[in-house]
Amino acid sequence: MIIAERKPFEEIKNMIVGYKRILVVGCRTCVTICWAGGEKEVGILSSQLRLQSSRNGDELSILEATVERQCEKEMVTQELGDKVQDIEAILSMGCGVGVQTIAEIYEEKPVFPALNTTFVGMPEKEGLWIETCGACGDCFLDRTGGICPVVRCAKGLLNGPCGGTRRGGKCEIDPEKDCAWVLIYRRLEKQGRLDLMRKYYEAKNYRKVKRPGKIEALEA
Amino acid sequence: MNVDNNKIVAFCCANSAYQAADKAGKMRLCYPDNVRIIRVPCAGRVDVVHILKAFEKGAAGVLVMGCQEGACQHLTGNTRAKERLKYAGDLLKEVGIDRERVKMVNLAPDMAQKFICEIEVMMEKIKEA
Amino acid sequence: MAKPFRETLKKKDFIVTAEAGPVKGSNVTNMIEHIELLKDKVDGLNVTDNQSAVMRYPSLGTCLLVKEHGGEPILQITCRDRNRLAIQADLLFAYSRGIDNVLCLTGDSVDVGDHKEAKPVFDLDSVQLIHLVHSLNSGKDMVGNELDGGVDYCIGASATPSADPIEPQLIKFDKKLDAGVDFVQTQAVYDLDELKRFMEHTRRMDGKVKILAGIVLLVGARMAMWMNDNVPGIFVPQHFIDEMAEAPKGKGVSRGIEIAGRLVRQIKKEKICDGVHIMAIGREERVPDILEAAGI
Amino acid sequence: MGIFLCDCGGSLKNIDFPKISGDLEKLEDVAFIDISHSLCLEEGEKAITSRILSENINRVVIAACSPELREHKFVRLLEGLRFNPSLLSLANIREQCSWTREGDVTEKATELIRMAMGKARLLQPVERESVSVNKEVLVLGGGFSGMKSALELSRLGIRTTIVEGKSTLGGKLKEVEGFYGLKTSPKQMLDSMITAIEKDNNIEVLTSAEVTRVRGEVGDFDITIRGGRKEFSLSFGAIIFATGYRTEILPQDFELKPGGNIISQLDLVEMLRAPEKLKRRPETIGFILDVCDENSRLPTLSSLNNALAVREKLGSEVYVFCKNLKVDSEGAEELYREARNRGVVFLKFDEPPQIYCEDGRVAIEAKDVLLGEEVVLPCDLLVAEERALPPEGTKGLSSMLNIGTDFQGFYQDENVHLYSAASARKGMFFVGGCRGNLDLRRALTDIASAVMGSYSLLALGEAVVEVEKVRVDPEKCRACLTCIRVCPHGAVQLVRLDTEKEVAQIYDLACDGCGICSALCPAKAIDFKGYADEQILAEVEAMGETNERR
Repeated sequence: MIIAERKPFEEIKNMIVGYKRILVVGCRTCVTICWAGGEKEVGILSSQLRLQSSRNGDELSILEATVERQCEKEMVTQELGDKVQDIEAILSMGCGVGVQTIAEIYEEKPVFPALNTTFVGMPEKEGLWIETCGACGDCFLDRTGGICPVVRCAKGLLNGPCGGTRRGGKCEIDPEKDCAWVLIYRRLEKQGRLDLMRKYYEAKNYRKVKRPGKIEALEA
Repeated sequence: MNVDNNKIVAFCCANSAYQAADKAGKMRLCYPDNVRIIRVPCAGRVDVVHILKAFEKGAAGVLVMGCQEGACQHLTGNTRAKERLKYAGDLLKEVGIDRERVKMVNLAPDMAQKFICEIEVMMEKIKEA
Repeated sequence: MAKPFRETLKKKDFIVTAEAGPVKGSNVTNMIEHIELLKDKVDGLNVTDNQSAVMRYPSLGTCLLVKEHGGEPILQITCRDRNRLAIQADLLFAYSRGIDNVLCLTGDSVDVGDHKEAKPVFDLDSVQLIHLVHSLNSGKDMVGNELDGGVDYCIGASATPSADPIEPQLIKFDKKLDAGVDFVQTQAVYDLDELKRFMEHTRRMDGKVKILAGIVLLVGARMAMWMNDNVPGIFVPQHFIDEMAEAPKGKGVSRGIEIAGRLVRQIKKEKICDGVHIMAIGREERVPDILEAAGI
Repeated sequence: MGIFLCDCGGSLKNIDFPKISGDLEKLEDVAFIDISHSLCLEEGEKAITSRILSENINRVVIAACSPELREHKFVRLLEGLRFNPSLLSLANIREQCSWTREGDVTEKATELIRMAMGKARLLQPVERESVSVNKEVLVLGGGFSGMKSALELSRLGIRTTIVEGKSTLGGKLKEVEGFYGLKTSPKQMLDSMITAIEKDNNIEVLTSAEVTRVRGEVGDFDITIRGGRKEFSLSFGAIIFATGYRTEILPQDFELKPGGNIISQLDLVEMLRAPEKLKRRPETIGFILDVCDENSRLPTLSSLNNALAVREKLGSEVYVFCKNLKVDSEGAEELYREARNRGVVFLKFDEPPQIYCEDGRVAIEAKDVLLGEEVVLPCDLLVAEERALPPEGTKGLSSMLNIGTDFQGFYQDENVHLYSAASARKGMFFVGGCRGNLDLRRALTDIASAVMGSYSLLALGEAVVEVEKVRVDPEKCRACLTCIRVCPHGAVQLVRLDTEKEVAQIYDLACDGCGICSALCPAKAIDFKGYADEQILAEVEAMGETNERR
């Protein structure tokens, strides 16, 4: 699922300078699950904004709302419909897709992102998410025992580890992170399929998906 | 702050801190009037939103008082509260409020003196600002 | 004029190459001094390509200088900074100016360099780069179009004998050997047992590939420890760090030279490798002292 | 809303009650304000009863002494009057207001009552219901603790099933030679227990079987058991873990490899069972204690037992090397004195002794603290100290149940609050060896509390539970699994609703009402009646109001 992280408050504050009535919009799907933009975080950010405004005296009225899924036009209009009239700016706590959906629907109102959408990933444990898929459009997982080198190897190599792996099979750029290719080696060795790693792989076709991507279902 | 006064909100865990507060009363240990004690089942129940809301409503300091490390009836209640207060501190710092204004306190049910002195420490903090 | 590296590889039984680090700027004067100093003492002079992802004078430019001054340059190409179009174009240009040795590297990631926000390319990796050079050598570009005027490169690759775990590195090294390389210059080596175990692995090539052991000059105990944490692929064992620490103030470099000399002499005496590749990062002027300490 | 103020027999001088009732009466949702002298006594209760029966109010606010003292009394009173006690809100105007300082505290008292009223307005009713529970108990492990628990439970009429990994019951009982200080010998005890179990139709025994999966919650654990080839699942109300411990001589504790003339307590017991079979009677036997584990009582007890048995059956010299004997359990002191009378020599050391082979015999060299000089003692046999470890499979089982283990890996490192045998997960009890209590007498205390615990939980076949006190709203729940992972009591499961949607669901009987899940839920989907976000914020809000007015 999509993982995002809230922007530092300083950045958000500077975005909404000059606007008096702001609607903070959360989203109930991916960003809720990764604790970034759910109803709770909407409450926290709104509380911070109110505290900030009351501390330096400028009155700022904050409205809170949370959409089921910010990337669906119908859901956005259903949830925000009447709340938007006398709003000067919208602060979206959805992922990048949510921000742009809202911006498209309410073109006359400025829409600001409160989150940085970081990667597509999975929870390693509660409260910790790691990037595991880069949505490169040409999946390579069948040849690496289910560990993606394009994203989990810092250099995205298709042929084996680089020369810089640290002791203990850690990645060159971060001693905390495992080198993807060492993980791949260990898993393939366990499965007795090391021939997959020994095979030479051609240079990757980076244009398999013409960017920006578009997918049209056959029946559409 | 709508009216800047020095209200201190103390979220007290029913298993330990609340009883410590009662004991302080029984021992007639005096402490200032501006402390408001809110009873919660466990320190782990206090959420960051509650803390921010308390500041929004004019509190000058927030204390979350739970059981001592390792003696929590619900095992992880007080440790989670401690982590959460670090997060709350960061949020407050972002808004310009001194992060010392929110603090985790570990009490056993009979630690009346510590309850009082933690309040006094917070009062000093508030007076400084 | 130095002999072409390809011949030296065949004829000489102990090959010595050194590394010239380009300047961070356009003032090439002391680079030229290093070239003059080393060109006759070594069989080939590597020129690093934005080493450790630190932006410097280009490797191609320095190779031209080496050529002009009668040295035998070894061009180093990393996959970090150029995509497949730029690499092929550079290789054509380099060959046309008489540079016919190339060391194919993956390249350090931008995170360890001085432009940490840059967008790393890594369109290819080192094995794919070797295949690319082969296709150019056969007169075709990477996608098969005929070239008007081909190239004939002597291809080099690198390896890390002291990596832990070593097996994944050996698999990658096999891929490089299968792709076809003429010489190998390894990462810094300090533990000769690890080097011996690594050399076991290359016996199957029975001498068709010349392996040069990488020697990095130690300058000080702190620098050695710093390298362990920050420079990818370098692992200075503790006993060498202690040895460096014992060196009296100011004598660090000469102790480093003495260690390097000892390593080279031992490699040569025990015929562990076919030669050495001396990397005196930032201290190219001391390379002759190392050679002398090693009795070459 | 009905408000009752109590001035504690007129003792709360620094609160002006009439002023408070004057201020609050004006609020339109206040039905009445009664001031009474002693709400906790007969007179006060009559006042509350008459008021509630006559007025039709849907909330009650009582401002009196600390809820810790009187809450349960008021709750029972309201229950008696068919008034849902979850709609009661208390303000502590005595310990936390009137007694906190001399001067007038009326304003603080008013604000505390306002906060209680703010919360009262948002209270939701919580129904109490009884939920049926399965009265059967699963006993894991057929050693002394397991058998004893099953027997005790069946005496109270509870059916139990014992699941034992090995092919026969008995566990450590089979390995102990004699209980000095106890009349019966372990053999007789084992046989009497096994016959009792066989006769008792309340107890079912499954040997060479193991538990492969535990699901469900207290009152209805769904346990999958694999016996022989077949695998079947049964439902139980509670589980008692009596998986015992295993002993192991750890080579690193002694430089020498065990074997040859270094034996374990178990080998010694086997030898003592058949002394005639010995090729050569060992002249001197040495015991080593307190080298690897200083605080366990087991080595002292088993060494004393076996030393006496050796003196009696073999008559060979016995030397015991120890740092300090742990004789604090029952009967251990006389055991020690009897051993001395029988000629067992005890040597006290400070640094661990050196042990090395010397022409086929084991030499122990140590500095005896009492004699003050080096002692070198060659013996034929050395009984090495064993380290008690949790049985294999403990790690797997504990992670499956998310139960903590202590640094040695024994269960139940939880804290002092939970009485000895219970655990953070209601309905799971740990007794005897598996929680580090290695000697019989301590195990008996565990068994008693585990038996009582499960009996009180299951005896009636039903349990009263506050229905949906903490509830996950299926609409809002995103099944992000946070609550399932953080719940210290394992009371939250992922369930598939009839709408095929998977959501978290809180199992009321297992929930201990701490609220950690509702604080962490990113979707704000968990409503905790009595301490819901709105209610806590209402109290904060009420505190804020007085700021504006001032």
